[in-house]
Amino acid sequence: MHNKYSLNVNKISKRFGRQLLFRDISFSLVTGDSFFITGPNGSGKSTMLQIVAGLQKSTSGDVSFFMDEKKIPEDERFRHFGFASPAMNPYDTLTAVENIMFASSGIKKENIDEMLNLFGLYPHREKHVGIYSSGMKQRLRIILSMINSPGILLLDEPSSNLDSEGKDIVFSAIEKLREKTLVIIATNEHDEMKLCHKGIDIAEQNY
Amino acid sequence: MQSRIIKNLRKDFLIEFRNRSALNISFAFAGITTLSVSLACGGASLSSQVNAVLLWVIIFFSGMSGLSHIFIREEEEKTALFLSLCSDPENIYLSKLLFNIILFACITALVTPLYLFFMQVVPVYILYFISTVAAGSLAVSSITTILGAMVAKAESRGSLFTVISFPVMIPVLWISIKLTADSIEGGAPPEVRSILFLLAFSGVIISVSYLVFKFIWTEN
Amino acid sequence: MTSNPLMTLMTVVMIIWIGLALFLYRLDRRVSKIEEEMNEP
Amino acid sequence: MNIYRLVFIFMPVVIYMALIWAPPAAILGDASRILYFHVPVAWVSIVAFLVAGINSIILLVSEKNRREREFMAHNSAVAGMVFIILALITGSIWAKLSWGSYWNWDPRETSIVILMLIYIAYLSLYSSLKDNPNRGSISAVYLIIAMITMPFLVFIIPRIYPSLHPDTIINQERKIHLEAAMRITLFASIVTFTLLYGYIYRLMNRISALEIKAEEKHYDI
Repeated sequence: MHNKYSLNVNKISKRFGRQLLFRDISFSLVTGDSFFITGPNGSGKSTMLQIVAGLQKSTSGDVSFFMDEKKIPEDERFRHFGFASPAMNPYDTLTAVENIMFASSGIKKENIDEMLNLFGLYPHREKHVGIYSSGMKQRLRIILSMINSPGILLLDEPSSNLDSEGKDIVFSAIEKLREKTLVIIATNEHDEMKLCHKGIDIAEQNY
Repeated sequence: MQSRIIKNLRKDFLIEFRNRSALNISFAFAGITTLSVSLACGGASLSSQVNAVLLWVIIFFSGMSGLSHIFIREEEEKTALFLSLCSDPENIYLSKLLFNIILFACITALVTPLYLFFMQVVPVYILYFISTVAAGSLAVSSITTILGAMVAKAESRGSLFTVISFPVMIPVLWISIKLTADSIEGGAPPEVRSILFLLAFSGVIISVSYLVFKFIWTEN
Repeated sequence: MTSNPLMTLMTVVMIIWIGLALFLYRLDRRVSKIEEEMNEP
Repeated sequence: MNIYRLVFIFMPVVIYMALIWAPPAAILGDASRILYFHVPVAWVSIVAFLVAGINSIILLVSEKNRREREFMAHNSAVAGMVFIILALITGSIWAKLSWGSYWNWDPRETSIVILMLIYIAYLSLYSSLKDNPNRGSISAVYLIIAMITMPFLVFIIPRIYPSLHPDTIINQERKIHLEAAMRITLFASIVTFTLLYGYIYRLMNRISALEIKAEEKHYDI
């Protein structure tokens, strides 16, 4: 799936009741760009990522996705991006394979096993996700976001709860697909920010 | 489109049958209510009107105990976000609707024979009776699906589901009770027109819910 | 005049209405005042 | 000036017409004058329900000023709730006068009760969605679904009614014969009560608009 994606975020702001999270944030990216969003806790990193993904509406401003210069309608967007965040829980009573089969569309069994192997979850693939450790669940989340090889990858703190080995696996996986994917990472960790060419700090943008 | 609905449906069935607590509660509730009602009546032979009313009260409240769980589980286990990423609202609605219809068909299939057996009721027009109960239970499950989606988003769930379902359910309950009473008594000949009314009502509710479900499901 | 029950009933209802009307009108006045104040900050 | 303020002039006139000017009814005499209050109040509660429903449809269809629509639908429902309770009280008094019992599941009484159940359900759903950002659209959807049920009810009540109602009612024709003067009074009363509803509804809308404006004064976007 090597079409050229571009993403245009135009002056988005978000307010919860009286509390203003961020204001007039704009950036535009194309396939191959890796972009980080950083900022202190509670500055709205995850909220912004969800707004970009279309899972939440922004108070003002708009986000538009383009595939080969063609605008993707709002309700079609979810087919074109992968998303992983601590707020996204796979089904505990299903096994890892069942979760992946559910999330993926038309992926052959071998690719799934290969992915599980890559992320070190192959031995646990038939166990219920409910008994997974937080680190294993986080690896599964990353797999779920990448399984359909989406054109746009949105990751919210991808290496949270991961051990060093887990981090290496995740970073090399991101490294591998950077050329043909538009990646956005919301994080506070330096080694995750180093993965990206450029990015913004919400705290600075506001004032 | 179909494959996504089937995938959702398979997932829901897998989960519901893995931890069967919710299913067991719904079936247990239906069974216990039927038995306790017939026990309370103590073998008294009731008029077909009262029988019809009792049967539909049991069916309605069995629905109230089981038909919102499919949405509430997604909210409680916070898997709603993951589901929104894998499927668009329309397919989510259709798969949840099918699940509710199948689940409620089983519950009604448990309650009705149990009721007939314990209350020694033999409807005169058997086929008419069965088609009324089937059409009625289809209407009940199609209305409660969209209302279950609403209640799942609310905080204090408790009996909110019953409070908001009952007024919308009144036309269905009324028609079903009248037809069931006629079919048991055998007085009036079978009125296919009324059964078509029940199906039409479910059809209207399903099509409107299909259009407006995304306003309930996606945050804004 | 007072012997006719309808007359007494009417006067009672009229008094209730006048009380309600005054209350509503005062509310209306206060809302208009706030509206002006809000519109010219 | 909003025309609803006419209610301050019309209402006293209607009170006079209803209680003094209009001739007493044939069978029930002066007691039937409650009709001039019961019928308009019941009519207004249905109007309030429709206004809430239309606001809900507009809320879902048009993207702009959703919060105002949400409050307008809620205001109309609250006003409707007050009027439906009044309709119920005056209705049962009316039933007592003309049929001897406060409640006997007459078709009109039943539809009033069902409408009240819908109001109760809407208001409890609305309050239990308190801090959900999606509250407006979810309660709007409920109103729309409830509105779909209403026409079905209108077909069913006459068909179902004979078999459900145990005994025959006392006076056969429900509507007492209305002479011209009575019809004018009833019409004037309906117009006035609709103006009263409009006045209250508009006043509540102005207040909720101010509330939204006050909330948004705190931030610049």
